[in-house]
Amino acid sequence: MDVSKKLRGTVRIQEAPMTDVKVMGSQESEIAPGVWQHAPGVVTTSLQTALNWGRQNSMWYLTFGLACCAIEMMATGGSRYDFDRFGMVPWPSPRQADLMIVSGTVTEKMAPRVRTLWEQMAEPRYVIAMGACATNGGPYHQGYNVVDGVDKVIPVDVYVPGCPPRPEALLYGVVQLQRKINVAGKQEPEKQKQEKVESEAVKEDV
Amino acid sequence: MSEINEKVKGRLIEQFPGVEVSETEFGQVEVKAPKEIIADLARFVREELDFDYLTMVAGVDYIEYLQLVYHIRSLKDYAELIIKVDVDSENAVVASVAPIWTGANWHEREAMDMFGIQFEGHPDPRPILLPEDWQGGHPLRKDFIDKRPKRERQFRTR
Amino acid sequence: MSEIEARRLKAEEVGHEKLILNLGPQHPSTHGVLRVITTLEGERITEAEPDIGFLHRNFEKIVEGWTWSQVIPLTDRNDYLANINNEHAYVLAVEKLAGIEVPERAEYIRVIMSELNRIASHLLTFGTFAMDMGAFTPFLYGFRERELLYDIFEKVTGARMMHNYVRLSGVRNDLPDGWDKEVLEFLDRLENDVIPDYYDLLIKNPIFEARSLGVGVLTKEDAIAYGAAGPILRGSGIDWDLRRDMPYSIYDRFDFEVITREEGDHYARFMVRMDEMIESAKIIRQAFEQMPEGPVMGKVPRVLKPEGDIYSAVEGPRGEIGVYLVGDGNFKPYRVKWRAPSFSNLSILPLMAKGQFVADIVLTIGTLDPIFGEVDR
Amino acid sequence: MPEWVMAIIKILIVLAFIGLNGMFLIWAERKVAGFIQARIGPARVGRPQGFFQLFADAIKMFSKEDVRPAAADKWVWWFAPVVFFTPVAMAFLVLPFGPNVIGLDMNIGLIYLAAVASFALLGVFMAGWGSNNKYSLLGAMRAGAQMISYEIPLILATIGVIMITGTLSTQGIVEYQVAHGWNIKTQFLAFVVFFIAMLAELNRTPFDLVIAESELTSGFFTEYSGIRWGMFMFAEYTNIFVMSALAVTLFFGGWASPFGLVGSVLIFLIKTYAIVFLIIWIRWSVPRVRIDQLMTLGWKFLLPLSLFNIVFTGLILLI
Repeated sequence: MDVSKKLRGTVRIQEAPMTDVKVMGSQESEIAPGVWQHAPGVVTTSLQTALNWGRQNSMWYLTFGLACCAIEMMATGGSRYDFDRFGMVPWPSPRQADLMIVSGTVTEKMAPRVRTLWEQMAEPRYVIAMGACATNGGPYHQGYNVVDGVDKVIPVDVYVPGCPPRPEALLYGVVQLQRKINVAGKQEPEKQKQEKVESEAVKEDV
Repeated sequence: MSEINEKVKGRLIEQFPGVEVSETEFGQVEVKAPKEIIADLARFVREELDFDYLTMVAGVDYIEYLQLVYHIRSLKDYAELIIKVDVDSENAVVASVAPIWTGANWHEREAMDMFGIQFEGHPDPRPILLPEDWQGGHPLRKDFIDKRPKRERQFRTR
Repeated sequence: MSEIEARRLKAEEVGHEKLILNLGPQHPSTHGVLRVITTLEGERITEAEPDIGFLHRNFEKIVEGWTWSQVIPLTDRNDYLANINNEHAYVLAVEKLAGIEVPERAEYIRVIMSELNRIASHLLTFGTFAMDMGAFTPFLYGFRERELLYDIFEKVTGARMMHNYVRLSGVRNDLPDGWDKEVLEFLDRLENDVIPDYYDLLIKNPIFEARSLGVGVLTKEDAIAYGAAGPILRGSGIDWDLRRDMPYSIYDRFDFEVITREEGDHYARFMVRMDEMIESAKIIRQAFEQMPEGPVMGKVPRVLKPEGDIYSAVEGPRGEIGVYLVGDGNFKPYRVKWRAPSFSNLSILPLMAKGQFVADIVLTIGTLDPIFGEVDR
Repeated sequence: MPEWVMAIIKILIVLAFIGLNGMFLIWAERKVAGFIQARIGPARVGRPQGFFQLFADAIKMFSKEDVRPAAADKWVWWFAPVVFFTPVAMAFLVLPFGPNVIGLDMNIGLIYLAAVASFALLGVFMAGWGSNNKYSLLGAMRAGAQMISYEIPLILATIGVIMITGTLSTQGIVEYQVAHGWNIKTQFLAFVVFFIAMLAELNRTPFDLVIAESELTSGFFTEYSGIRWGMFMFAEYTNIFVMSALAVTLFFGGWASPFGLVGSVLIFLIKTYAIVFLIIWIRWSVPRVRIDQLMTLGWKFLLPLSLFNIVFTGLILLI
């Protein structure tokens, strides 16, 4: 077989104009509301603290396994690591889930579905990109059918590296997300307002 | 085991004088057949030689031509048979073996997706692995180019 | 009529015979990303059409650009519950093609690891099948044992799941001291405590028997015609196991039984898996007894440029994992075709689902046990 | 104090009790599940044993966005949780918590309970149809079939008790048991039928086909989020409490204590939560039955059994 002049197997990516992901379903809803909008002062800060405390300690995650990482996610929910200690329960319906753990490779065929699921979730919703594939495509990023990172489809809060991440790593990611939730909505109103404007501008860009 | 291989080889040469029959170093009978007789050949090995278990249908792109590789087992005789069929790259049409081995159905659909080989007489010729809005082309061919647009990162502030 | 109006369910549609129900791709019971388009008549399924490809991540294309040994870690991720078996399948094919010798000790280590991985995989199948049936607790008990196995694997390979342990011409490193004792302890625990526990927890339950006995029957003829593999084939009464019938590696040195059951229903397939764990334990014990001392890595040519093509298969937990390799005398494989057992097994679903209840198709998917890493590759 | 003020206070007490009980049961379920499954369960918030988990869950649930599917039938969808919730709250009217602690001691208490309890089905059906979701619809259909078939043995099982005690008033039944010993001694068969039918009525494993997680995602409330879904959740758990309380009232002597102590609310609650624990225990131990097996069990076993119990009780009373 003479193949020296043949094209080898790597996939070459052709540059093309920017387009968005195809979106099935409803519009993107509002940014997670802070209570400060309605009343200023010490009451609302305490209220926000209470809200954040509730949210961070009761993150029910969607039973949504994509690939290999799903097995580690199940292991984290299992007896030894036990997600339930953090108040996290696997929940089948996206409407009632708070956290989406994208555990595995997102392909072109799956991407619109992931987007739809994310849109079906009620605010406040959080996303953890679990593993190398969900972060940036991982070992499959050369593939012609693999989305290089779930953050091309939905916004991600916490990235957990690893292929697949150990349960300890996933738990650490969850703790990081809890810290993130804990400070949400507690900034000075002006600053937050500014940020919101910025984020809307970003949204329009996207 | 080799007696069975000898027997299979004998029967095949007797029945199909044109085909190339050999035995690989791993103890499998290998048949190189022209694509016109694949349906007859398949029926013959299925019914007369008891090769009842189709494990896979693989396509290979050799640039000048495509090749289909069928690997079939005989669960009764513990024998293995490999059938190789060359298909034209541009006009890739070959008879389906799905009516003979039902399990070939999905394997042939996959080859259809990946190499663009059309199977005549296939009961359900639809794409199987590729997405509905597939960009076009047959990914496992060597000249495939990925034409997907680049995507931007999505983010939101909290 | 607006778009929303059009999406609304119609009384005519619901009241009449047919309702089209989508199971998946996100659904608690589809074991990953399977979508099944079912047509219902009341609670009965008249037609089920699996839609796959949601995890099609181009394994076969990507590896064409990688060297022969770079492919090994990626094979782990095909069937991500049977990692060592996958590595073994690929490495065996390359070794045969390139004519590489493997030291005897390495062969034994491979067999031990493969069989441990088979146990791990069947433990998960036990758990997910119970979960499909609505019992959540056995699932966690399955994971309890899997964690012990993870520890055992981790001591040898350094990884919980993706081992990258089997290498061309051997395995990466020798077994650590005292590891065999740990494995034997685990096997004793498995046989004496765990499996009887599982019987008490789930299998003896009358509801379990009512749900699985005589449901989802697959006949012998259909099993062969569809190319079903592994426990599905053996659960339908076909006495076929590559380890015994076409021995590869050193499997001809062990004495074990091939578990078969004649009924071909959910219960038979489930029990084949349960009994196979005990047979695997038998093989591991014998392997430890026979294992010689010596090196675990042989010599690999510095320039590995095999030529020709080969089909080689091993018996994984889900059945025959076949690898078809084409080498063109280059550093990289020219073509790697992965014959995944789950792919063939899943193609039986439309046949089996016809006429079942909605609740039973979930169990059917559970006993077919497809892993989408290898269905879609 | 005028009567209406008392009434409002009573209503508030009941609502507060429903809320606390619902949250407590969600926590208890997770804790018991953890115990059965060799886990710890909630442990991070509040010590000991993550007891504040119930408040975290409630806060999250109340502060979540309320999504209405675009294609849903607006008003049907809107009212379903209310229709599901109200009868459960209404049932508290006749539950005898203690010697004098009862909302209203009606002389048709049991008929009232049966009438009110069957109303919940309407809420389920509204949720199933209004969501415009096929999973929800299938769940609601199953709920219809299941609840109607199991309501009959459930009520027939209580008839034995009524025949013995000769009263329909819940307080009267308890007072009879204070005098003559618990009904479980004479009505064991009725209790078995009642308990199985109760599990089916509550949609608990092994009869949780309505919300069968592995088949229908979350059944009829798949599309609800936030506080609406919270109402379903609270109603479900309160329903468990109500049914257990009813079982205690009918068969285990209500607030009467076994060791000659003074009967009180505390004893009633202990007994009730013991039955609740039994229900949770069963939930985490057994698989789910199929719809046809469910119907077979209901119509071919429980119904004849309950009828037999009535005949048997009648014979005993005659002799």
